[in-house]
Amino acid sequence: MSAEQAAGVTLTGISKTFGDFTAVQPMDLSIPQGSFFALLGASGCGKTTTLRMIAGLEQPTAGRVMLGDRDVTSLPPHRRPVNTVFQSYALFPHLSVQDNVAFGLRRRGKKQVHKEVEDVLELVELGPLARRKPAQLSGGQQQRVALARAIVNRPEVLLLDEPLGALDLKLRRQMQLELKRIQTEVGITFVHVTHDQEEAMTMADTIAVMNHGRVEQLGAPAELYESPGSAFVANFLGQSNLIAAEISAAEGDELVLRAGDTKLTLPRDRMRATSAASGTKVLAGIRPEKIAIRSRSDEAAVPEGHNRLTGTIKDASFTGVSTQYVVASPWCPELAVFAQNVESAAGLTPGAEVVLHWNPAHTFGLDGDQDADAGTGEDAL
Amino acid sequence: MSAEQAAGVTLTGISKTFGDFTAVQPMDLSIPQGSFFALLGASGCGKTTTLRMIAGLEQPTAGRVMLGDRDVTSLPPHRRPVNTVFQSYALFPHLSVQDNVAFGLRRRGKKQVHKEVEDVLELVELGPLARRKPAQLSGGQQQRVALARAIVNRPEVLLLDEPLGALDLKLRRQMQLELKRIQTEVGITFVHVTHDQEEAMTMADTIAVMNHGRVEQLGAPAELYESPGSAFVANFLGQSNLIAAEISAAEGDELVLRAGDTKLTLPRDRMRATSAASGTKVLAGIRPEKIAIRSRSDEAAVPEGHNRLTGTIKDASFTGVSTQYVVASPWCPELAVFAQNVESAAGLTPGAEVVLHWNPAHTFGLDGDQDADAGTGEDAL
Amino acid sequence: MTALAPPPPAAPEADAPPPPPPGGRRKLTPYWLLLPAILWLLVFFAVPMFFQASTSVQSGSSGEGYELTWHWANYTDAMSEYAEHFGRSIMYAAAATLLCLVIGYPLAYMIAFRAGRWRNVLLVMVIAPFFTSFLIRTLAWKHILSDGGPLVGALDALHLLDVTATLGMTEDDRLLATPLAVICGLTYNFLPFMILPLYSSLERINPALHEAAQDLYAKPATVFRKVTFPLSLPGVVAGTLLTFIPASGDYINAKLLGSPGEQMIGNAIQRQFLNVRDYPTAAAMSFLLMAAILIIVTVYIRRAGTEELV
Amino acid sequence: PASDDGKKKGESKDPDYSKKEKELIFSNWTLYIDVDDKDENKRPTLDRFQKESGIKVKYNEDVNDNVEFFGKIRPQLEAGQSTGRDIICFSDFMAGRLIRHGWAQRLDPKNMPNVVTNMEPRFRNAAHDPGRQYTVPWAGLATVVAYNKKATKGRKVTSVEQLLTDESLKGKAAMLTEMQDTVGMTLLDMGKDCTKFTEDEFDAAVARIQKAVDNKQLRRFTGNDYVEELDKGDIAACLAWAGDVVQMQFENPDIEFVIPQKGYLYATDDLLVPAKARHKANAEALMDFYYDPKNAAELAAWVNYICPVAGAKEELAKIDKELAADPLIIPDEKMIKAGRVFMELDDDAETTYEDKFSKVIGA
Amino acid sequence: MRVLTFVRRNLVVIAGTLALGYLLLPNLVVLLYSFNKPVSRYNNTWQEFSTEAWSDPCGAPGICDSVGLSLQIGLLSTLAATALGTLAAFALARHRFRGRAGVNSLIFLPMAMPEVVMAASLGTLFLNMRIEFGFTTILIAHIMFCLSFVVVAVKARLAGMDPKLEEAARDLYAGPLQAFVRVTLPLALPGIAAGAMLSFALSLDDVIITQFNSGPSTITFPMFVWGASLKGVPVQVNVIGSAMFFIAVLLVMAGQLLGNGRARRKS
Ligand SMILES: Nc1ncnc2c1ncn2[C@@H]1O[C@H](COP(=O)(O)OP(=O)(O)OP(=O)(O)O)[C@@H](O)[C@H]1O
Ligand SMILES: Nc1ncnc2c1ncn2[C@@H]1O[C@H](COP(=O)(O)OP(=O)(O)OP(=O)(O)O)[C@@H](O)[C@H]1O
Ligand SMILES: [Mg+2]
Ligand SMILES: [Mg+2]
Repeated sequence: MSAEQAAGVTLTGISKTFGDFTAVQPMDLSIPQGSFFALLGASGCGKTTTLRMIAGLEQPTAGRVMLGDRDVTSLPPHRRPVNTVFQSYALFPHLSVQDNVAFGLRRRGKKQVHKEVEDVLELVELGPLARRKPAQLSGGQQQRVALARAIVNRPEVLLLDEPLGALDLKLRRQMQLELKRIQTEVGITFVHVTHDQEEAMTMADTIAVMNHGRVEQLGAPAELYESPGSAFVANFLGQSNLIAAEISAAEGDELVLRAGDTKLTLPRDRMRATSAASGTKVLAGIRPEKIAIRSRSDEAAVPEGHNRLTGTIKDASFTGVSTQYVVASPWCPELAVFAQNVESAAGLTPGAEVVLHWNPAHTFGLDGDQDADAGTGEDAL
Repeated sequence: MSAEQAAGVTLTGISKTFGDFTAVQPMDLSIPQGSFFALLGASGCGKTTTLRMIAGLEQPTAGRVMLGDRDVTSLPPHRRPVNTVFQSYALFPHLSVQDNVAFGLRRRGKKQVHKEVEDVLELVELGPLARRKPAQLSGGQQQRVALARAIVNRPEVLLLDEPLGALDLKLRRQMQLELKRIQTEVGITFVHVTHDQEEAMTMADTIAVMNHGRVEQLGAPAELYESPGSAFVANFLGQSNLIAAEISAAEGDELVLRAGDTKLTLPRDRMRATSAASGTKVLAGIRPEKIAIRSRSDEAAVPEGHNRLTGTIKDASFTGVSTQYVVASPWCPELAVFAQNVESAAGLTPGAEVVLHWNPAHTFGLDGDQDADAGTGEDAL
Repeated sequence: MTALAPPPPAAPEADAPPPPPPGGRRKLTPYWLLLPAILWLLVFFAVPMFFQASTSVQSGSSGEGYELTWHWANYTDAMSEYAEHFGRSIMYAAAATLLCLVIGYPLAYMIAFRAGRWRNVLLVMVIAPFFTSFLIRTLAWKHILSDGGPLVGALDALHLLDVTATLGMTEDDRLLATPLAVICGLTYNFLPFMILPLYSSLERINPALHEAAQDLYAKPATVFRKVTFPLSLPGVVAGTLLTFIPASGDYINAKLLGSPGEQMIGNAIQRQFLNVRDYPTAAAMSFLLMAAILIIVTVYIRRAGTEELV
Repeated sequence: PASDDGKKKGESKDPDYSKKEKELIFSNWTLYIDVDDKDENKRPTLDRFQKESGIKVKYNEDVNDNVEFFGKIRPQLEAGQSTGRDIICFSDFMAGRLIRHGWAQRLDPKNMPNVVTNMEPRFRNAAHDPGRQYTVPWAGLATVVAYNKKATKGRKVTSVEQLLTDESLKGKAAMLTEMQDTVGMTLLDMGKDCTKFTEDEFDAAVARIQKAVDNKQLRRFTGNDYVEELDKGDIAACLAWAGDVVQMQFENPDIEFVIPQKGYLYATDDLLVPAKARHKANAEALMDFYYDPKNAAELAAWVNYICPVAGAKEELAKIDKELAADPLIIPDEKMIKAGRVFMELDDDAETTYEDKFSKVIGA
Repeated sequence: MRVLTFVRRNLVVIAGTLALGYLLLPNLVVLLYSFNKPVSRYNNTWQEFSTEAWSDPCGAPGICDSVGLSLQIGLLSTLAATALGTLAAFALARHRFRGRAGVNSLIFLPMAMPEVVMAASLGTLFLNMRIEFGFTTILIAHIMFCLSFVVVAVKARLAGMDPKLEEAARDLYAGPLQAFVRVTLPLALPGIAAGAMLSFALSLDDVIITQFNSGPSTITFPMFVWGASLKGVPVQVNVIGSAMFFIAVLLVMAGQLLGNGRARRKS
């Protein structure tokens, strides 16, 4: 996030405590104006609480909320130029679609709201349903009413609390595109909460990954994905293979790691652990789609300089677009490999001996003290 | 589905009419014993109704239901060796986990149920929570109780009505693996209803795609995916690019199609339209991941014999594992292309002129009279 | 398209299992379930109404007995002689209903949204007074409102009694034996009938709607006016009916807390039935009261636009 | 005349099971029999009767209102069924109604020597039961004017007129819901004869009361509950029954009563045996028991109503001198002379008058 | 200033508490005077504190008989009304059938009818049929007016209940009867309990219908109070009124705590 961009929302040392439970740890966060900002994190990590503090629906225990240059910490929600799209939409069941949409405008004393309501319903493609009650709409339509109801007010910031959580997969993908389109059209700052990482990556300009009440990492989607800063981020944002290893040597721009009896190379600038001294324990990470898989018989074709591992296919599952392999190698029992289905891969069936290899530039190094399973979802159960 | 396999469930001419609305058209369906069978289809297409007729919760308007060799059409639900895992789980809120699980056993007059209940709870990894009430469990845990409650009865057939629909993405993926594992372990016939195509593909041995009360296509996941029989199946099961074209010539095993001013080649055995005569309108289909995308400047590298299209990138979105491009070409405004993120693709940004190409063997041909958007979800709104 | 051609239209074949017996046992189940309750209500609610209807057009005397003479004059007589009572009943009941709404709403709201884990305790508190007999409690009111009591003293000192007296609600610096006392008694007695339905409809409101309204620039008062109240309307309608209807027929409060000037139609019916033993007049009055209530309720429900009462 | 009686409708000889069943069911008004000071569930005279006679009495205090109670047993009486009671205590006008319908059994004087000898002569004949063939008075009732000195701020209330018109009593005066008492006292106050009045006179009296109602002079029409309010002072002055006044005076020195110059209304509560009662002889035994002056005095000392038994005064004096001297219990000559009985009404007249009166009291 | 903000923030709570006070004030007075030791028959001025009446709640003649009668009628009518009402509620909530609307309004009507009207008409029936007023007539009347309240309470509960649960039971080898006994009934129980409690309360409390339909010797507790109110209410009436209030509150709260405790122990 570059400093020259005007800040849409700035949180300074903000925290929230319920009784003796701290839902949000003191944190600073600055959301650039006009950006599509995603707050990503597991259930219960404090996303909603953060959003509610911005909306004024929750009073922060400490810290300040600024909108642009204005301190709004003590303003009640109805005095903040901020609107929210709630997860369950919270549409007023007794009002028609157009009255729902006009609600905010009317509260601000506007008399002639017809034109604006019409326009925004046009924007979300709901013009013909203006007179229906929310109960007469499908999930996707309700979602769009909730959106229209918020953006018609032209708030400085629009908060979206998992607005797509209740939709089914197909509809959800479609609404994502819609949302993105609308954001581009209206240019309002969107702060979008989700725990769907794919959603966050496709939609947001900037993602903040939250874990247990604090922001673990913040950056552009590709940046976060390619260079995660912690095991949690690596696992939560997409899938990662994290191999426990030890630094054995540093060679110029590269670090040489040892995992079992295998040597792995890691660019020094992709090493996130604090120390790079020999003997330091690290987790060597590699994304499943970066790994090429080929039959052991085909080993000769592995390019020079690639990191390589050998193993046995434990499971291969066809997902249409790609095939996902689980490979067992002696010191890493479950390596995931994604192979896009272009030509059918002969011989890569469970039980086959394979060699995995990848460009060392894609390896990333993490502090070895972490739980390699953090953020995989195993801990969420 | 090979004929030599014993049939677990056979539906013969089964149909269901509510008032004057036909929810399920007369259909025949045979589900092999011990298989993992998925019923896939959009909302309201009659999946649940079909399942309920198997369970006996709905009386078919016509037709017969056979379990193995036994006609059970007129048996009430409690007399059928079939159990259901409901979408909302339908756990008995007043009973503890173990009493929920023991419910079916007790109704069949078993006195000593402790051992069996313990075992099945072990299987679903819920041993320690046996005394809790359903309300004290998380969604994933409830789902597993529902599963345990059904399989503890060792039914001949287990019906699963979108059992994962209420779970969030991460949990859902995990439960899919779990379900698959359990099915492999217990060997019961699973009939799994879902509208998540990825779920169906990763889990099932056989998939039946339903549309408007009838089965559109039935087969193994890869078979369905690689050779969809209709636009609906092509779009509903994964994503497809369907290009309106016309047969211009037949050359040996191949058909030559003309779409605008482009020539496309299609293997004759992948042509599903009834007529292959010149001038016949067809939809030429190609999966997004099968398409290679490269910069126009790089056009020379396109392999000989590949189908090729030129266009402009309208949108590129990074999803982590892959980048999804939307390419506009003159006679096909929105072509989707998936490129796995291995090496970062320079220059493929919106606005770039590109050439798309693919191995003609991956093209499939469909009847040209269909709506090319069937099953994309646009029609579901 | 797959090869699954639809078979010929579903005509049951010879070897097909018989379709479920049309209309069999299952169709009759609801009637069996309803039978006892409906029978009970028919015999002890509908039939009595019929008897009363016939009684209302009888004539005769308590000494000689009454017989059916289609004496419609009972109605006109009752109407003309007790017009004042009817009017008073409706007015007092309406006033009490309004007061119940005003007093009960905050309490129902508090229980629904602000009570936390005290919710159930508070709900019990609302119903528990029923267990102390209604009469005991009304007698306690007599005690509280007593002329020499502290309440009268306090209100008098605040000159509030002068205000109510100018409004014609009280007399001579006293509360007992005034319209106000009767209305307050009615309000008190039927308050739980207002609170319970209000609570159940308030409780159903998703709290997120309040937040959504605040988020859309509504001040707390506007949130209430535009969201909470409209959504609680079914409860308001049910509550007002459950209060208004019994209140309009009550006689205990008027008898114990009122003066001759505050007697309601219930008092008249009770005295005609139990003391004067003029059953036809009592029956005619009952029917007139029923008719009045029916008209008022129908109009009210139309206006409130709620069909779903309970 | 005995020949007449046989013709009274519905009357027939009801079988008497007294010999076989030594029991008796007695319905009386609440607080109308002596109870032990220490244990309210013990009733000394009644207990003694049970012991002496060997008859087990089931005593019910279930009469709160003549008309209401009559209404409840009427269906059985009309149907010729037992009311489940052997003795009921009704006010004289209601007892008269039962007698007229033939729903009371004729008593046998032979079984009641005490009654025959000890009944005060002035009770021996009554308009509703000439010759006392069917009823035996339990107590005499005098309707008088009572007031709470404190509530009237020392002012004396001496007449019905004052109740109806005195400005200082506005909103603090009360009359009774019993038509006989309230209209009777008003008629007397108007100088009319309440033992024999015309419908016009009745209407005039009612109009007079109505005016007081309209002026908000009258606060309430009460049953026995005036007692509590008079005691508290919410009612400053009202029509009251003498026995209540005597009791109140024990406890509240501010309570005063006045026998209006123009006379007071006088009535009796009578015991009678309803038709189809199974234990007439047992009932007669009880009546006889309470006409023993000693027992009568004991009863009167507790209930404080007028005692109809001659010779009770002396016995009462043994218990409490003051009570024996109280004219509200043992009336003196002057008191006796001022008393009037309300006119005997037939059913239709009663309905008409009750109806008119109902409108005044607001119901 | 701060007080003002507090008041503004908590306006609802303050108003609600006042309303609750209004609702409970008479109970407080009743309780207070149950500890009085009146010198006369009239318990209307405070004399001195005494627990005499509490130690002898049956001290007033007839009072305990009437309480017993009230409880008996309350229990019986609750039992009957709950049974009949629950069945009817099941029919209405779980089945579509011809005449449903008519049945619904027949059940709703008793609630939409002033009590005197019902009381008088039922009284008329009994008079016409020459039925002796007494225990039976009271019981019949109470069952009649409690019925509707039970139906409404149970129906509301059933409406909020997932019909899938019954299907799940049938799927798990429970026949229709077993599905009802094992699943539907236990789940409907809170609604049934609420209906039962309301009807018990209404029956115990009822004056008007009872007054029109009681016999001369069936004196329920409210009728006893009615009689006593004419002559002077004994302290024991306050004792019993207060005791019933507290027993009701305690029973419900105990049930609540028990439920909570069980839930907590399980987790
Ligand atoms: N009002 C409250 N009182 C007590 N604890 C609360 C309250 N609101 C939230 N919490 C707790 O704070 C934590 C963070 O809650 P929050 O709703 O912000 O999570 P979230 O990240 O939005 O999760 P989800 O993805 O499930 O919506 C949770 O553990 C939650 O239990
Ligand atoms: N009891 C019923 N009465 C009338 N119509 C019904 C009934 N049950 C189902 N339908 C209709 O039958 C059609 C098929 O319903 P079904 O529940 O089988 O769909 P589904 O494929 O399971 O959909 P979903 O994915 O939304 O669960 C729907 O249009 C539905 O509205
Ligand atoms: Mg949240
Ligand atoms: Mg379904």
